[in-house]
Amino acid sequence: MSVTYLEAIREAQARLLREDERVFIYGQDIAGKFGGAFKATKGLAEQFPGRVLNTPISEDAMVGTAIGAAMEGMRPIVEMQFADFSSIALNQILNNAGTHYYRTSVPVPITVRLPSGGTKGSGPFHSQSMEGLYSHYPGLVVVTPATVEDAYTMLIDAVQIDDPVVYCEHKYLYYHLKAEALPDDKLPIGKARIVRPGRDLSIVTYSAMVHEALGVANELSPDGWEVEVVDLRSVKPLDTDTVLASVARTGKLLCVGEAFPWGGVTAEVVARVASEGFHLLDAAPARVNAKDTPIPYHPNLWSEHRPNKSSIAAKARQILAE
Amino acid sequence: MSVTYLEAIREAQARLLREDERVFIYGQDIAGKFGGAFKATKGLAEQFPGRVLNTPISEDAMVGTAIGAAMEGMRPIVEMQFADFSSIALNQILNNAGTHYYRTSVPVPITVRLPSGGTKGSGPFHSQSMEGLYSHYPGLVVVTPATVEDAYTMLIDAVQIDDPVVYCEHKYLYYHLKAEALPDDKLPIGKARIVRPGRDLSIVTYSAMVHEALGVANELSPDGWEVEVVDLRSVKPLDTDTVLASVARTGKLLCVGEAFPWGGVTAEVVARVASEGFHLLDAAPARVNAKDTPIPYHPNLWSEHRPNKSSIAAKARQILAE
Amino acid sequence: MLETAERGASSSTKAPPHERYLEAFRWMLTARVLEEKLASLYRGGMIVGGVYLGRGQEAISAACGMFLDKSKGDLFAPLIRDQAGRSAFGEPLLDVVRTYLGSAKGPMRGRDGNIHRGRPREGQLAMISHLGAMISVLVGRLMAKRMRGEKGFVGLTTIGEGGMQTGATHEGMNIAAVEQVPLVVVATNNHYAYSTPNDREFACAALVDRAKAYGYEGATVDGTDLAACLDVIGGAVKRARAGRPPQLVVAEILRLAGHGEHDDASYVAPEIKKESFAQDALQRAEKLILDEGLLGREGLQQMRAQIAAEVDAAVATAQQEDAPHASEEDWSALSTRELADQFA
Amino acid sequence: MLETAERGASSSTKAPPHERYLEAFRWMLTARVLEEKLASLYRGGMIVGGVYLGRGQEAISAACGMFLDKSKGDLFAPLIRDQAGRSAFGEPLLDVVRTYLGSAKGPMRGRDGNIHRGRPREGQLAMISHLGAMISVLVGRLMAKRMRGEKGFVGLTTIGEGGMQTGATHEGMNIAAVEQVPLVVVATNNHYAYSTPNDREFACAALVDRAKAYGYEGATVDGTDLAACLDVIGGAVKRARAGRPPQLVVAEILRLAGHGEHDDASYVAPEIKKESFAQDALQRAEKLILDEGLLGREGLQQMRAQIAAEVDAAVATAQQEDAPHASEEDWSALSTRELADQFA
Ligand SMILES: Cc1ncc(C[n+]2csc(CCOP(=O)(O)OP(=O)(O)O)c2C)c(N)n1
Ligand SMILES: Cc1ncc(C[n+]2csc(CCOP(=O)(O)OP(=O)(O)O)c2C)c(N)n1
Ligand SMILES: [Mg+2]
Ligand SMILES: [Mg+2]
Repeated sequence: MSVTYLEAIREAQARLLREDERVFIYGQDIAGKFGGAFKATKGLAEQFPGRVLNTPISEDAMVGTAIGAAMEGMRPIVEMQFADFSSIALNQILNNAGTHYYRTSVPVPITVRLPSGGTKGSGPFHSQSMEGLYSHYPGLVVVTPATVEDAYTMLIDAVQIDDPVVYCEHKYLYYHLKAEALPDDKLPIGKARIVRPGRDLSIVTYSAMVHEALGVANELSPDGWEVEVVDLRSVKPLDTDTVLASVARTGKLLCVGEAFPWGGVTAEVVARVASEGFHLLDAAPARVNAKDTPIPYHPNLWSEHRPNKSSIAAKARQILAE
Repeated sequence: MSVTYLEAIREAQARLLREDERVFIYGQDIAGKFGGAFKATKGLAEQFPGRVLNTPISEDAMVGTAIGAAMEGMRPIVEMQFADFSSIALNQILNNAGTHYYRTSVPVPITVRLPSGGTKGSGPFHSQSMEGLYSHYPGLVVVTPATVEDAYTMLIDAVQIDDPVVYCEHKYLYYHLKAEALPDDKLPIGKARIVRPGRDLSIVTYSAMVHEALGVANELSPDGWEVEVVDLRSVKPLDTDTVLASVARTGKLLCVGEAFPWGGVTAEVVARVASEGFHLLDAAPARVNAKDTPIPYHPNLWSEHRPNKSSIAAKARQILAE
Repeated sequence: MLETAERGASSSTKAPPHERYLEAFRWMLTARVLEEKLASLYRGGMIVGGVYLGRGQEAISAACGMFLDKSKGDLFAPLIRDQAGRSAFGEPLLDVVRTYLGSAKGPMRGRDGNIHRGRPREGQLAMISHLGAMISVLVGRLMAKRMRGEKGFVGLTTIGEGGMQTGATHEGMNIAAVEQVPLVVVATNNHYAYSTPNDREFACAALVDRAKAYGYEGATVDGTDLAACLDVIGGAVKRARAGRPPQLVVAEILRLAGHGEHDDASYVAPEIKKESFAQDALQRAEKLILDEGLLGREGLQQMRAQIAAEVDAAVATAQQEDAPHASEEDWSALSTRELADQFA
Repeated sequence: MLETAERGASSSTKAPPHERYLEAFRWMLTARVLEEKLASLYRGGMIVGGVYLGRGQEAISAACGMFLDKSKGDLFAPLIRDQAGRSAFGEPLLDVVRTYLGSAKGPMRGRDGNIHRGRPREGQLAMISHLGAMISVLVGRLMAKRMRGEKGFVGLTTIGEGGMQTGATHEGMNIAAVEQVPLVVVATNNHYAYSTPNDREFACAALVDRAKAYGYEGATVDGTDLAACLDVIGGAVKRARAGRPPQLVVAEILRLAGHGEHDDASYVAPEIKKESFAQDALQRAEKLILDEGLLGREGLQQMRAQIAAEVDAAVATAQQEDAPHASEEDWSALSTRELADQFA
């Protein structure tokens, strides 16, 4: 048996629906036999009648409704059809969900699932990585699973957390990533993971870019470079301790993210390491991000717009040469 | 004669309306005798009939309308009543205005004015600094004038630029800041300014925090510290050269911003200096931001939530002591 | 009066039980006296932040709160001109003045101000500023109650004619109809959104036509007429509770104060002040009380004095109380403290 | 037929001039033949990205494009099912296939795909995906034209019944009424938004009731009836051009394809396929052409062959052309190159 990243998301939701009667799922085209644009809820509406509900094309109201239900003790999961459409719900997410506990002491345990990141031919409005927007504002937990196991356990954790969680699932990993089985144990949200130990350079990254980074580490290995790869897993909170411990080992930092280059996760990581781990660094820390244009539709352009093995490897070699 | 920051904004708009028939202003409560929640358009509707127009409470449509008018060759200025309400227009700003030139080669010269930043008693929804959200996405110029002179010249420049500009004006500066007269010459958008030269520490900041930083520089001066203060002026594009040149002189960097602490301008500045100016740094670079909660309403809380002279000075002394 | 969005249908004045007039009047007067106090504290520089009054809107607002019953699980999502309704729904005076005066004991503990106050656990939602955003939140609470098997509850929210033009209002009103939750939306056209008159807000002949457009039952009411407000809003609450579709009531009045106390409202057209919808609902209600013989002038005086004393007592208490101290904050926006990010 | 939002009023079939039938039919057939080609290229793996067809929607869409006149300054903001209208408005076949086949010479130069293509300078807007977002953009263009003193122009945009529920649509439709621009909104209720049937989209009895709610003139039309579409949509364009309020036309059909070509639409209820609105507009139009004697079977065959040849020629051309190359990009999202931020 093997499980894809997408199946892990479906299984996590099935388990949540089975074990926790407070859970329901709310989103566009997720119900019926159809089961969602990406099939992340396939079969669930039939299995759990009345608990997987189609909504109008109303992202603001979808999240608002979930917020209200959460105040009443429910544990709604909102599926955005694409992360990019969450721009319509951003006000509810930042200003309503994100502020409610601080203002009133009443927490808002919603989980908003964002099918994120680029895939071939998806273009500017079906490819975005929005974790940087949501992490900037207070009151939200923002997670970015990179593995089948994390996709599963972190979604279960997300729903169990009493606060709003933005769960960024990467569409490219849906089918590309397989595991033997669903995991029994887990690392909690808030902890980063060393996915590959090394001593020469720390590549700190998250989501689909973890796999590009691993590819680069393998590519550099025959040349004698031992690259450590750190998967942040959650970008807010950011596990600075694990990152610093890695940089303490390697002395060198490359931070890689698929999002746009101004600000975002890579800026936050580099700024923290520079501030809190300045004396650990033997070379200038560096970043690889996407380019500062909308995400192009044509694969020839897209494959250069996003960070890729060759751009990451080039930057890695440059740091290693210092 | 003296001119406030707010008057400079009004005068810039008056001049634009007078000299450029493509300009019109669109926003809530900006017309009639009323002239806007902050009076930034006072008198303009009467002086320029049909060119200062009240809108429904529809931020998405306000910006959408401006985008359309800009495509037709107009130069609309959109006034948000508070920056915080631009969350409703964020989709139009990021996904429509920000992508249009790249997608179609047709530029969208709109200017969106965001009355930004905290003032006493304004609370979580009338105090936000949103430059970090808008800078993260491609396709926008984001400016943050800190002086009366810049408020004037940068607004004129913003409207003349062929691309969308998010103009973040700070509400605290509206009345607090005065200049002798409107300026004759200017620094272009995209260039930072050394507002106070120094040799021991560079405080890089923008908007209202420039004045807090100047206060700290003065406070530290009797102790023999010469603090250089850099006003970024525009946060996108970010004038990395001027920042690096400053750090080259002082060897030390403190970056201060009023926005939330995860990501944003200060992360981008520190990450760039760490990457591109690593060997210029004699000490760990540091940041002072607001706290990671919604902006509290009560002044006792708000004054501690935002960076203030004492928190900036404490951090500055810490770096200087290294 | 119930209507299916026929334009211009006028509101019924069929009298509801007399004893509710007096109760309603009391909430109206409470709001007026309290808000006059707040306005004077504001002028005296005692209040941090803005003060937004419901002057003229008290009949509508009282009716909004009066037919809701916490013991039935009812919910109320008020906005900035709903003091009468808040009080009728059970908000203690102390909650109000503590918030305005910045006492750490207020329901928002100084973290949010004045008009945003609420007690979500007790059924009163805490609004955010972005107009229309609370509608879908209320819908979600109503859905959740139904999912849990609760019955007989209703939710009511208010909106201005300006706020009706936001995308959030549209999505929220529509989703309520799709979910068929027991919701009442009471929209008040007070002819201005801040300084903006109706002609720059919308161009439909009657806002109540939105009812039909969403699949609501719609009704209009003269917001200066207490008896009509009780009748129409009470009727809408009753229908929602009975399982009818969501209800939209559109009330008409003139805003009898500035947008906030910082605003002299000099932009209000003089002619509009002569319209019948520009009457003061409180004065009309006072006349009703006297005409119906429910109280005499002396009784009214006593009621006012009693309310004023309660307000003064609340103010006196709140003024003694400590403001929040930053040193006591742990600055976490998350209830799960261990997930709060750490900044150096 | 013009109506003021009376529910259930049926569309007129008053015949417009006969020569327009043939013209309209040609655009419908062009769209169908072109889209069949695109679908087959998609199945052959020749197209990057999605393919969304307007199958069944051709009569409505052709009518949307046909009454617009670029020489009058008219504007068209189409969505994903508007191939017929795009062609009628003047979009060259090469623009279409170049975009789908990823030629660098397409109007979007590989930067955006397929259905998002447009030529804003020539009056055809380039949609973003977020439904409803283009309405206010069109309003802005119309306002700007009026400000500059232009006259006699009109703007038309389309929306699905699903897209009508977004906040952007609400704000855009309302602001158009406030600004009284010459706008026509043609809404097609094809009974599904992707897989979601009407009952989870809205709960009003008739979407045309939204017309009255915004102050538009409203009309309904049977979207499978070409003559009616020409009459009703043509009438709406005429009224908007003549300075009447914004116009809302609500057409009814069944989507006769998947949401996109990746979708087998197996969720479509079998019963609905028997409804009269589920007829194929193209077949009905063909019958009309034959019945009216505008063309014989042979003429139809010739027309189809000619269109197919044009489509094939365009495909052949586009297939020869280079794809965009990253090395030729200067990666700037700003037209003002010197303001582009520099990243290390
Ligand atoms: C989305 C949004 N934009 C702008 C504002 C600023 N604002 C606060 S109240 C107000 C006017 C509201 O008018 P209306 O809805 O008619 O209510 P009224 O004040 O007349 O009771 C405005 C524009 C806001 N609160 N929310
Ligand atoms: C704001 C937004 N949310 C979600 C989507 C994803 N999406 C694309 S088309 C579609 C269905 C549209 O249905 P409808 O408006 O009825 O048009 P139709 O496809 O039936 O022509 C959805 C949900 C989107 N484009 N925009
Ligand atoms: Mg109003
Ligand atoms: Mg549809």
